[in-house]
Amino acid sequence: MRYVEITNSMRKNPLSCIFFLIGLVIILFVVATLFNLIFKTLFLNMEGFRDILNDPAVISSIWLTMYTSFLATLIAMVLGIPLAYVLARHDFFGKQIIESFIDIPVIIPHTVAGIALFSLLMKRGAIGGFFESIGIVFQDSMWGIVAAMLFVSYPFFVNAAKDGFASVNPNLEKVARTLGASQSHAFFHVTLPLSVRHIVSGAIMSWARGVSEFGAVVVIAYYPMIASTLILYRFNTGGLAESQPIAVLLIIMCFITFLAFRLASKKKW
Amino acid sequence: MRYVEITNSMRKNPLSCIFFLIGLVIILFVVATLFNLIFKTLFLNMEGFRDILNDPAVISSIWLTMYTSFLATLIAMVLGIPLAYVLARHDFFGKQIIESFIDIPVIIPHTVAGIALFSLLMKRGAIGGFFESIGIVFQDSMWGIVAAMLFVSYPFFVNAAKDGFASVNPNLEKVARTLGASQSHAFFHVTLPLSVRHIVSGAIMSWARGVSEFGAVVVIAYYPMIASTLILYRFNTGGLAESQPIAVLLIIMCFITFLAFRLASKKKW
Amino acid sequence: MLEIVNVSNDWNGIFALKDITLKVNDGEYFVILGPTGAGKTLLMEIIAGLYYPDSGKVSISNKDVTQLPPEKRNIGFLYQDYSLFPHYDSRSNIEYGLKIRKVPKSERETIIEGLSSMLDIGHLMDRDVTTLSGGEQQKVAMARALAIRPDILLLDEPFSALDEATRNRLIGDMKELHKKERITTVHVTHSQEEAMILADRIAIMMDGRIVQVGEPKEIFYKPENLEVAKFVRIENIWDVDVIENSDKGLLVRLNGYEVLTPPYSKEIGERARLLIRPEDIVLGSGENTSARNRFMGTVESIEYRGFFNMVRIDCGLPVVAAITTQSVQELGIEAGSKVGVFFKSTALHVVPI
Amino acid sequence: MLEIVNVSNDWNGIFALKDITLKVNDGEYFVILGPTGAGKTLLMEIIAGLYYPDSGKVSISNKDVTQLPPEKRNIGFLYQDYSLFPHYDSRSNIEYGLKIRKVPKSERETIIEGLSSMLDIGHLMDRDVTTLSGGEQQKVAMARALAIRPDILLLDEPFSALDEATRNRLIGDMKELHKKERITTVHVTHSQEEAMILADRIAIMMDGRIVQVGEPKEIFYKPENLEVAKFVRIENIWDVDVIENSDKGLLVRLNGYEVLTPPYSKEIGERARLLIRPEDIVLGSGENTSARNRFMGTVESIEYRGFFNMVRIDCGLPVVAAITTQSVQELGIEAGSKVGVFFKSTALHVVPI
Repeated sequence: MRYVEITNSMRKNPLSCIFFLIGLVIILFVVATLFNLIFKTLFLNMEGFRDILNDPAVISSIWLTMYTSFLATLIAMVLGIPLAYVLARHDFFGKQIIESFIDIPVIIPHTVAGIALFSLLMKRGAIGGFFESIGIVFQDSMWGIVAAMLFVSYPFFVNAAKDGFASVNPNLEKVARTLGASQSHAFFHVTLPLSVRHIVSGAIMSWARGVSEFGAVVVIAYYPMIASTLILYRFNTGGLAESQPIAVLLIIMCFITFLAFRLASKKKW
Repeated sequence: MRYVEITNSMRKNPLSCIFFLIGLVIILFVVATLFNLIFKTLFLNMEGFRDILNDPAVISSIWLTMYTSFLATLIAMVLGIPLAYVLARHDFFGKQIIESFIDIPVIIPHTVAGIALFSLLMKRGAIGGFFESIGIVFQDSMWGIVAAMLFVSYPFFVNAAKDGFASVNPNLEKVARTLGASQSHAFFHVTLPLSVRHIVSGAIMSWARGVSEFGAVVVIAYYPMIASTLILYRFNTGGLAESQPIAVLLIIMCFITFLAFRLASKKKW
Repeated sequence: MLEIVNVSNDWNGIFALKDITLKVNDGEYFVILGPTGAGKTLLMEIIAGLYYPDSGKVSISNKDVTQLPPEKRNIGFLYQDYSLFPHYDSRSNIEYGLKIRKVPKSERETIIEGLSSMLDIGHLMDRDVTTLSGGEQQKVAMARALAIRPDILLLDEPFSALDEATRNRLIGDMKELHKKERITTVHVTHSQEEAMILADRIAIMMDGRIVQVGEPKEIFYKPENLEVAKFVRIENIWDVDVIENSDKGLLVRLNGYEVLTPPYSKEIGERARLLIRPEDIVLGSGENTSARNRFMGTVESIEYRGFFNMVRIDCGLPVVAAITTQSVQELGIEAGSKVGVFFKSTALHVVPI
Repeated sequence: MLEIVNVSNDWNGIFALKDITLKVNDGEYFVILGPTGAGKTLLMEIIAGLYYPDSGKVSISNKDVTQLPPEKRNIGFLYQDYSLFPHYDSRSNIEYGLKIRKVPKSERETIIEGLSSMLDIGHLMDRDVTTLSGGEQQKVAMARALAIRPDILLLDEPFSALDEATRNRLIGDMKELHKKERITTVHVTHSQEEAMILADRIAIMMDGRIVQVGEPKEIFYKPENLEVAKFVRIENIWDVDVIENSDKGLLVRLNGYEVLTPPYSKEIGERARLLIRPEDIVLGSGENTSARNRFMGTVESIEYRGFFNMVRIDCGLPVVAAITTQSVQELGIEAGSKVGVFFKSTALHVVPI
């Protein structure tokens, strides 16, 4: 059970005030890190930033990142919505095991995930060979990026969707059934519309997680270069001066997409 | 509100059965990826795995990874518990902004985070210079690894702790106050003990997240090599044959630590 | 007609139903009364087809529906939380079942018109259901359940989420509605008041079992056993020895007095438990009554309870009487007063010890 | 003595308290009665110091405690959910306040011994509190609140989480306890029954305001206004014209009859609202009574309510009477019967329209 009541204002609670000050340290750490990067770029290196905006390699790598992550999220949704619904509504033997498998990608080191995916999906790999025969290549290709992003990001989507379905009063579905709805009518007309906020926010999280991934992607597909790979490449070849502007641009693009989705999904439930 | 009731068995719910089968695809993807990696290593390349166990560079990089992530988690706990408590119990102006700052590291691409941290903490950076003067160097050092891990992992801890505190009935604290407890007595004797499971599980998640990080760490500290960096280095120099065994060993180590903590924290609440 | 035969359900031991057999007649208002956690909601969901029983049979109008899914049963279900669809307005909530049944728009409108005037909810039709008060939600949910012209109406604690005033008003409305429409209704509740006011017949359910079925007065005056007696608030429960058993009834020894009860089959010398409801105890100042059974006692306390007063009297054994405020004034009693306690033999009830 | 003076709290408009002034005497059992959402819990938390009022003053024993933190007030607080510490057993829960006060172990044991025998919870002492039933939890929580020998005991809906039987038992226990210990108690509830049984005085709270304060009979017979009247279930509410005003009272025209009420200051020709409780209506077959105020009517329905019967009569205007089952039998009435309706002038109450 989650208690949503806010118990008290902080006024006259000395402990809370001290706690707040301690907690501020970590917030300041994040703020300083981001502010320092953005300030240095936009105010001290505006020219470098402008150059980046005109660098086709940068722009295309950012689009590639956002597009592949979008594809990974789409797959996570198609496969994850049914799974999340079953997990939220039913109890069955082995459910806990399935739930652990959902969370595994979160705790596996990213390069390990990359090695594991490469090993499975490379042209001479267990599954990769089969996919190559039907024309889908993962090694150093867009599909490899999508696979790596899907692997690391789907837990975020499934868990959010599961929370969403669990937050819909099951009596609503039951009432719909007594009123004559089949299970799928009740799902598509009652449960799914009422979970839409959780599903959208899970999709956003999943997309953001995909965009942020580097370790898993770089193993399976160094090329085509996603933004993260390009940033590290430019950092290694040109130092901060060349990598910072790309980093800032990527942050800005992420934030805009993020906010746009958030606003578009503002509904009452 | 979260409805924990399980509405129905899957028996006689055809939609749920179809959904379950669709959902299985993603579970199979994860299982196949991991099984393929572990099987190839432990059954087809046992010798390579044995070599790795005797490779001091591998062992020390794994220890370094686990130890730095432990330090990052410790810092996240010290700073995060107070913050989480304040956020769970109080409402104040700017709370939502603080909550967004907590989540930012989750959506920032890892190499971008690395660049931002490097830019702030490098020897000639805004803060790095000050820290160097008191003897703490981040660039290519253990502290840089800790900083990068802290940056990416503290959101997991703070959010779990916040959920934990929010799950403790605030009336318990209030009753303790009327019985004569100061706010800090009530916190340390009532709220904190009752949140211990969430806090431990948040710490485990945070630790696992730190261990899994690669992109942010590699920018600020390529050396000393954490396990992820070493794996990619070996992959680039020796291919799958050299990198797979390290990946498997890291997975095994992570799982053991993970399970040990989980079991140790099994309490009723 | 709804028939439930030997329905059992063992759900890891929780919410278990044990061999439930019940028959609800057409047009009857049937109340299942029992404490929280007795398995009442599960039984309702089995009737509706939302759960399937481990064993046993459910039939509606002599047709076995045990394996029929809920959408094929034509049952109206009202949950305690009303479970209105929060993404629809009141009208769309009520229309939901009709749209699934592909009822044409004009006919839908006629049905909604009728329900809205019957339940007096016309003004709520275009309101967002999340803004409705508890009582308004209940009415809209009721309209939604009635819109499909259900064969059976299942009401799961329909009044327990409401405040007292609204509850009293809606209970009255429900009684009116049933008088007019005569829909076969099964209503589960833990409230005796609801059961007394509404029920044609009552089933007492405890720990997943049906303990007693009967008309309200039967349940309240002649409970099957001590557990039911306590649940229906019979506060006078006295252990007695049987000293004579004749056609006229049992003669029992109670507190030094000999008391005559209606006939029960008991052996002489056996122990038994005598019950009498507080409202069947009459207080008087003297001996001016035909009641054979009488004690003298001292008033311990008089509690004002609104429509009546609860008087506790010490007659050597504790006696509780429910009497009107007028009686209290006429008798001029207060704590410490001496008072005569009378009751009719016919009001006594004997249950096994 | 507890005094609350002009306490207001505006919390973004929700749970707002509006200018609350109350005085609770030492040893008094004071009940704040009102519907859910009236701000009762917030008022209690302000008394306990868990919230600070926006304006106004709280004093205990003539000492201003408005700015004192809760741990310095020595107030026992019982929440509706009992809020036992789930990581402690019953004994440690009860000991919590004593340990903070650094009461030595032997003394702690004496206190717990005393409470455990007073509340009959000795057998629960070493039980994990998460395994206790609702009633058991309530008792342990009560012991925990009493252990610190509070100056004031605050009870927030202490019985509403319990089933009917347990509730009735514990209300009785509470009455006993207060009789013995005489701890100044403030009890908030939405249940009139609790208020009637337990209260020395009652305050009616609605929408964050105190509407009326008085002894139970005052509240139930002489409500301040129509809102309170409805809340205390006065079901007979009739609009009348005043036709005469003398020392003896108001003469009003009601339903074609002239009816005498007790004295109220009203102008001749003014409209007024006449109230009478259902239990003050007497039914008879003829005219054999001294009551000046009488009607003839037809019985519409008789609802059995356990300790009494609710009879609805149509006398041209609707009349509701609460009478005993004996009276029903003696009068031999049923739906459709003609019946005489009588009431005493003194039982009438007039409120503004």
